[in-house]
Amino acid sequence: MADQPILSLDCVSKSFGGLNVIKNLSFDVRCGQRTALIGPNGAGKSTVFNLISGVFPVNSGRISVNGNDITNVPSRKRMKLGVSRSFQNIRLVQHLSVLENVLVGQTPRVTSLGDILYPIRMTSGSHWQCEAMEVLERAGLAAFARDHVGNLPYGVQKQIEIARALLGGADILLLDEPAAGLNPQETEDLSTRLHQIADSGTTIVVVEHDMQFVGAFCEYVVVLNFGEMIAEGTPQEVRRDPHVIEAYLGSDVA
Amino acid sequence: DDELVLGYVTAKTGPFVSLAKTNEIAAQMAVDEINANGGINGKKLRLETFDSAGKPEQAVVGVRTLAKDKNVLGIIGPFSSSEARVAFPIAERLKVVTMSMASSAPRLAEPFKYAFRNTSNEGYMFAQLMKILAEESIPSNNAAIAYATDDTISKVMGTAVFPAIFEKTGTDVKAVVTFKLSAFDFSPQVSQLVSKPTDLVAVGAPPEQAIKLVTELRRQGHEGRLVAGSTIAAPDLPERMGKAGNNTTLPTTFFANLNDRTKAFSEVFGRRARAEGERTLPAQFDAATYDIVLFFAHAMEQANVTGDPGKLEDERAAIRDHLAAMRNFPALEGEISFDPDGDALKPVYIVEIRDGEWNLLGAQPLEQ
Amino acid sequence: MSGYVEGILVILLLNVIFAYAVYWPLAAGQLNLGVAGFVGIGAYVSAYASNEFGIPPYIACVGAGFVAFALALVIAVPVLRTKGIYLALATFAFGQVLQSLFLNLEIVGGAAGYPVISYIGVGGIAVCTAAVFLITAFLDRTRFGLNMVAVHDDEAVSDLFGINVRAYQALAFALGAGFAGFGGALYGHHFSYIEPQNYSILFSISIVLFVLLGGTQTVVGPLVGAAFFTLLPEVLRGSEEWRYAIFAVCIIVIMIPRPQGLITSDQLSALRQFLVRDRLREERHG
Amino acid sequence: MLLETKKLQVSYGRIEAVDQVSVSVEAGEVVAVLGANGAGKSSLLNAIYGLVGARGGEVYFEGKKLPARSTHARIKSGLALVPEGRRILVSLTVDENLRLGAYGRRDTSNLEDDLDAIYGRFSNLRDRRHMLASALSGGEQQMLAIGRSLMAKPALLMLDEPSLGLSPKLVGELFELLRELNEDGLSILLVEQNTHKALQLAHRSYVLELGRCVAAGTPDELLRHGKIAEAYLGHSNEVTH
Amino acid sequence: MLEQQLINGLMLGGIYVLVAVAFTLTIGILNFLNFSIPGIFMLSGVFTWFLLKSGVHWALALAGAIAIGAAASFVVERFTYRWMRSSDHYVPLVSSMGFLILFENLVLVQWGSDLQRVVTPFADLNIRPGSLVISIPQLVSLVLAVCLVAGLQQLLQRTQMGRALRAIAENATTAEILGIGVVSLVPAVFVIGGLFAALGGMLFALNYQQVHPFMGEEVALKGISAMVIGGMGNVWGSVLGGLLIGIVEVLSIHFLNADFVDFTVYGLLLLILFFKPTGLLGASKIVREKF
Ligand SMILES: Nc1ncnc2c1ncn2[C@@H]1O[C@H](COP(=O)(O)OP(=O)(O)OP(=O)(O)O)[C@@H](O)[C@H]1O
Ligand SMILES: Nc1ncnc2c1ncn2[C@@H]1O[C@H](COP(=O)(O)OP(=O)(O)OP(=O)(O)O)[C@@H](O)[C@H]1O
Ligand SMILES: [Mg+2]
Ligand SMILES: [Mg+2]
Repeated sequence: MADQPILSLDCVSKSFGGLNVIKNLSFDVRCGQRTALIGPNGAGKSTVFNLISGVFPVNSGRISVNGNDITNVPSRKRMKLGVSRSFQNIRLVQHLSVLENVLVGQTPRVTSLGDILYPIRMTSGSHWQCEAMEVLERAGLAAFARDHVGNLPYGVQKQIEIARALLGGADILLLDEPAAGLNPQETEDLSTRLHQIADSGTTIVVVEHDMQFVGAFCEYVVVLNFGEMIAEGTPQEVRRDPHVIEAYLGSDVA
Repeated sequence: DDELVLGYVTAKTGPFVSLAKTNEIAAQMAVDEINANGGINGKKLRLETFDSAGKPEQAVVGVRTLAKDKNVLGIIGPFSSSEARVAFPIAERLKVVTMSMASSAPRLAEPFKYAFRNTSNEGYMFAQLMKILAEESIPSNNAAIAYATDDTISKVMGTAVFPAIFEKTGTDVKAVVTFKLSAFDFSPQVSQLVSKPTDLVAVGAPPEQAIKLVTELRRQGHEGRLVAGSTIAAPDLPERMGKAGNNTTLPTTFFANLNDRTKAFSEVFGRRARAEGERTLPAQFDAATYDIVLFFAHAMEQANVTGDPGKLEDERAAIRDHLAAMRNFPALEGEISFDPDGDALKPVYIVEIRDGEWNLLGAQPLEQ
Repeated sequence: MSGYVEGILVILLLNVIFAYAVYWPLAAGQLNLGVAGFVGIGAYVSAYASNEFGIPPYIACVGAGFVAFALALVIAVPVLRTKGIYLALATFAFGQVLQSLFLNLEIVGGAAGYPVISYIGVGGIAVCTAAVFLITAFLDRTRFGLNMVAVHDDEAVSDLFGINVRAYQALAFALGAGFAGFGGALYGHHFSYIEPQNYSILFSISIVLFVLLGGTQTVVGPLVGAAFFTLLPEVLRGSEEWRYAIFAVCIIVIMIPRPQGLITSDQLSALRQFLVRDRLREERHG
Repeated sequence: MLLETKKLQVSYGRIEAVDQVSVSVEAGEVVAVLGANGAGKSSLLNAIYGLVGARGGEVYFEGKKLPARSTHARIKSGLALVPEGRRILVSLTVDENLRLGAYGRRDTSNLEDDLDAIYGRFSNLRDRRHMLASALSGGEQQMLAIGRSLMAKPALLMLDEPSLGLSPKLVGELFELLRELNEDGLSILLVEQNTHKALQLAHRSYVLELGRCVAAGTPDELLRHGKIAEAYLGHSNEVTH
Repeated sequence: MLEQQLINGLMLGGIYVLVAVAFTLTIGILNFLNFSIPGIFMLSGVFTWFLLKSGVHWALALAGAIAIGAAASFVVERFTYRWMRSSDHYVPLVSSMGFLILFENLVLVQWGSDLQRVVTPFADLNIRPGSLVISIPQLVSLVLAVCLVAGLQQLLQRTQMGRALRAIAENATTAEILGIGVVSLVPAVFVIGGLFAALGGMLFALNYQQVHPFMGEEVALKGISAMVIGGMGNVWGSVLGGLLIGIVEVLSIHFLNADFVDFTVYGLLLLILFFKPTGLLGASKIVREKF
C-alpha cells in the first residue's frame, strides 16, 4: 500500500505561448511520503501544482491520483478526487471571517441540498462548525475565528490557508511555500504541525525554498530546473548533488 | 373651519416642470378671484398642493395624502398621462374626484366614475385644422406623417388620427417616419422626407420633438408646412422654433388674444409669473387648470358643500355628479361640457406661427 | 394609517424588493443594469395572467417571479461570458431590448400601457416584502451565501474548492431577476396600470444606486439604501425645486467617507467584536 | 543621521501596531528590523514611507521632518521601498514595471544602463522583459519588485522581506548585491525573516515585539542576548522528531 | 438618399465617439465608472446656449462652455475618485451619478426643463456638396475626435505618463509606492475626459441647436455602448464603436423604423458581447494575479 504512488505525473508537458515551462516531467509521490518539490525560481514548481489541481490543462501527459486518471477532470472536481492545495500568494476570501474561510474549505464534502441550505452562519452547533473550530484550535487559531482575514498577520493567514486546504478531506495536500515569510521559530512550529497532519494519513507535497525546513520535514525531494527533473532522492542526497548546488543552492549553502 | 379645500397634485420638480409649474399660478389666480368674490357658499376656497415630481408612484401618494389626510373635496391634477393612469384608479377607490389638465391619452378616464379630464379630443381638433386649411386654401394635397412611437398620444396621432383624417380630406400620405421621444438626431427621418417632398408634415409628438424635427427639416431644405395636434401647443413655440417654425399650424384649446377675458387672464398671469420668475405667456394647460378650479367651484356651489369632514364622502359624490352634469359652462377657454367618459368637450382654435407670433386662423366652437 | 404614510410605505416596500433584486447579482460580483427589464417581465406576465385567465393575483405574482427567474437562467448563459463593466453593459443592453419589446407588444397595449384589474393593497405588499427579505437573509446565512461571497471575492480559488462558480453566478443573477419580476408584478397589481416607459435604464440605475449606497456586503445594506433613497426626498419635500439637487449633494457627501456603502461587513463584525472582544483579546495575547 | 523616527505610533482601530518606536539609520549603514509575525515591522516601514498615517511621533529624513502621508515627497527626497507582498503591476510588462520604478527619479540620463544592470543581475527578468508581469513566478516577481526599487536610485532603500520566495542561491546573491550596493554608499533599512543573513549584513538591528522595540544593538550584542537569539534565530536548528 | 444616410450615420457617430472617448478615459484607463460625463456634456451644451444668448462673442462663448465642462470634471474628481479608488469597479457609479443628478437639477432650477433653442451667429453651419448636406460641427467633432484619439493612444502606450496611468488603473496604492502622483495625474485625466465630453456637448448644441437638462443621457448611453463595443481602454475602439452605432442607428431608422432602433443598436451590442466578451478591439486576455 505504502509503495503504491498516490500521485503520479507521467510525461507531463506544459507551455505558455512559445515558452515550454514543463517538459516531459514524470515523478511519483508515494502514499504518506512527505515530499518536497524544489528548484530555482521559475523552474515550474507552482506550475506543476497548477497542473495537478487543474488550474491549467496539460499540453500532454497524464496525471493520476490514487490510480485514477484526473488529467481531464475539471478543476472543480479534483478536490473530491483527492488533491487540495494552498497558494504561493495568499488567496483567502477577504470578506469572510477566519472560520467562514475554513468552512469554504469543506465544500467538496458538502453534497446534499440540505447542507447547502442549512443556516450554517447563524448557528454554531453543526458538525461542520465543530469540525472547523477543531481544526482551528489545533492550529492555534481559535482566537481569530471571528476576525476578518484581511488584516491578520501574514503567518496567521498562511496557517488559515493550510487549515482550509486540510478540510477538503483530500488525501494529498499541495502546499506552495508554506514557510515563506515565517521566522525560524514559526517555521519550526509549522513543521511540527505538518508532521501531525502527515501522521494522520495525509500525503503532503511542499514547494519550498527554506532548505532547513525541507531537511527537517521531508523524506523525499524532487528537484526541477527549467521544467525538467534534475535530481530526486532524500534531502541529504539532493543536497550533495552538484547539479542541485549549481542550479539551486548556490555555493554557500553546500 | 370656514374653508373649503381642493387638492392639487403637480410637478414642481422632474422632467416637465416647465409645463406643469406655471399651472399653479393659474390655479391660484382662480382661487383668489373666487375668494375675492365672496368665496363658495360663504366659505373661502384653499388649495392644498402636493409635489409628485412627475413620478406616477408619487402621484398616487399625492392622491392618498390629499384624500385621506387633508380631507380635500376634489383633486386637481395630476399632470401627465402616466401619472393620471395610476392616480385615477386610486382616486376611484377613495371616491374622490380627480381632474387632470394635460393627460391626453385616449380613454384614460373612461373606466372611472371619479376621473375627469379638462383636455380635448385630438381627432376632433385635427379635423377642424384641416377644415380651416381648406377654407384658407392652403395647399394640402399631400402629406407626410412623423410621430413618436414610445408615447401613447403621439403614437395615436401618428397611427390613427392623422391617417383617418387625411383619408377623409383626400390628402395623399406619401411617407411615414417614426422616432423615439428621446431622439435628438432627426437626420435619417428627414432625409427620407426630403426625398418625397410634401405640402404638409403632420407631427405627433410633444413640443420638443416637433422643434427638433422642424429644425432638421429646414436644414435639409424641406419647405413643407408643419401641422400637429394640440400636443405641441406651447405658448413660446414661435420663439423656440425660430425661423424654422414659420407656418407651423396647430389646434389649441386656448388662445391668449381671443377676447377680453383671455387677454385679461394673460395679463394677470404674466404679471404673477414674472414675479415668480417663470414663463410669462400662459400655456393651454395653465388655462385648463384655471378652468378646472372654476368647474370645481361651480360644482361645489351647486352641491352646497360645507367642507364638514363628517359629510365628506357624500359631498365628494355630489361634486362628481354636478361635474358630470355640467353643460356649456362659460369657462375661460370657452363654453365647456363634459361627455359621459368624464372628458371635457371644448372649443378649438386653429393657430399658425407667422414671423415669430401666434396668429389665429380660425375658431371652431364646440359641436355638441 | 394616514394616506401619506401608506403611499410612501408602498413605494418603500417595493423598492426594498427591487433592491434585493440587484443585491443578489452584486453579491456574486455582477452589476445588473437590466433589472428594469425583469421588473417589466414580472409586471406584464402577472398582469396578463390575472387579467386574461383570472389567476388570483398572489399566485400570478409568484408565477411571474418564476418566469423572470427562468428567463434569467437562460440569458445568464451568454451574459456570464462577460465580466465586470462588460457584463453591466450586456445586462443594460438586454434591458433595453426588453423595453423595446414591451413597447411593441400590442397584446399588452404597447406604448399605451396595460391596465391591471386585480388589486393588491399595502398589507399584501408588506407580507411579500418581508418574505423577500427573510429569504435573502436566510440564504445569506447558509453555505449558499457563504459560497456566493467566495465566488465574488475569488472565482479561481472558489472553483478549486469545488464551488461551481458558473452555477452560483447564474443562480445569483436569476434569483435577483426572480425578485425583480415578483416586485414588478406587485407594482402592477397595486398601481393598476403598467406601461413600458416605467422599465427604463434610469429605473435600473436608481435601484442599483440604492444598493450601492446602502452597501453590498451585508444583507441589511440594500434595506438601508432603499429606505434612504425613498425617504430622503420626502424629508427634503420642503425644499421644493432644490429637492433633488440637495438629494444629490447628500449622496455625494455620504459616499466620501463610506465608498463601500452605508453598511459594511467590517462595521458589523467590528460591532460584534466590540460586544465579545475583550475575552478574545486576552486569549490571544495571554 | 539619514533617517530617524521619534516615538512613531501606528494603530489600526484599537490595535497598536507600532507603539512609540524610535529607530535610526546613519548614512551608509545597514539596519535590520527583526520580529515575529505581526510584530509591526511592515507597519513601521509603511509609516516611514507615508503609506499609512502615523498616529503619533515624527519621521526625519536628512534632518528634515517628513510630511504625513506623502509618499511622493519621500521618493523625491531619496527613499524607496520594496513593499511586502511585492505589489507588482500585473497588467504591465516586466519592462514597464522596471521603467516605472524610475518614475520619481530626477536624473534619468543613465536609465537604460541601469535597466541593463538589473537585467544582468536577474536573468529571468531579461528573458521575460516583454511578458506581462502576471506571468512571472513568485520568485521572479520578487526579483522584479527589488529591481524596480533599485531603478529609483534611492539614498535609502527599505526592503520588506526581500528574500521571500527566492531560491537559496538567489538569496545568497541578493545579500551579496545588497552588500555591494551598501559599499557603494546606499543605506539600507531591512526587514527580514532570514535572521542569519540579515544579521550578517546589518551593522545594527532592532527587535520588535507586539509593536514595541524590545532590543537594539549590533548583531553581536543581539546574539549574546539569549532570549532574543532563541526566539528569532531558531537556535535549535536541527529539529529532531 | 443612401449616401446622405451614411453621412448622417457617420456624423451622428462622431458625437458618440467624443463621449465614448470621455468614458474610456475614466473607465478604461482609471477603472472608474464615471457617470457624471453625461452631466458634463449637458453643462457645456447648456452653457454654449446661455453664453451665446447673453451676447458673449461666439469664440469666447464656445471656449467658456468647454472650460466649464472641464472644470466640472475637475470638481467631480475632487469629490469622487479621490475617496474611492481601489474598491469594486462599480462603486464610483453612485457618487458620479450623484453629480449627474446634481448638474441636471441645478440647470433645472436655473433654466427649467424646456428645450432651449441655441441661436448661433453663423448663417448656415452646413456644407452642401450637390444634393448632400454635411453639418460642419459634426464634421469637426469627427475629425477632432480621430486626431485627439490618435494622440492619446501614443501618449498612453509610449510615455512614462501613459505607464503611470495604467499603473494607477491597476492599483492606486502600488502606483503611490512608486511615487506616481495619483493626486495630480488623476485630475488631469478627469480634465481631459471632461474636455472630450464638453467638446461633444458644445458641438451638439451648435449642431442640433437645442439644449435641455437631460440631453446628456441618451447620448451617454450610446457613447458608453460605443466604448464597450470597441473595447474598453482602447481609444481606437471607441472610434470604431461610435461610428458603428451611428450608422446602425441611422440605417435601422431608414430601412425599418424607430421601434427597431433599440432592438438593433442594443441587440448588436449584446451580440458582440456574446461573441467577443471584451469588445471588438479590447484585450482578450483578462489579467489576473497568479497562484
Ligand atoms: N500564465 C503564464 N504565462 C506565461 N508564462 C508563465 C505563466 N505561468 C508561469 N509562467 C512561466 O513559467 C515559469 C514557471 O513558473 P512557476 O510559477 O511554475 O515557477 P516556480 O517554480 O513556482 O518559481 P518560484 O519559485 O519563483 O515560485 C516562469 O518562468 C513563469 O514566467
Ligand atoms: N490594515 C490593517 N488593519 C488592521 N490591522 C492591521 C492592518 N495591518 C496590520 N494590522 C495589524 O497590525 C499588526 C502589525 O502588523 P504588521 O503587518 O506591521 O506586522 P509584521 O511585523 O510586518 O508581520 P509579518 O511578519 O507577518 O509581515 C498585526 O497585528 C496586524 O494584524
Ligand atoms: Mg512558485
Ligand atoms: Mg510584514
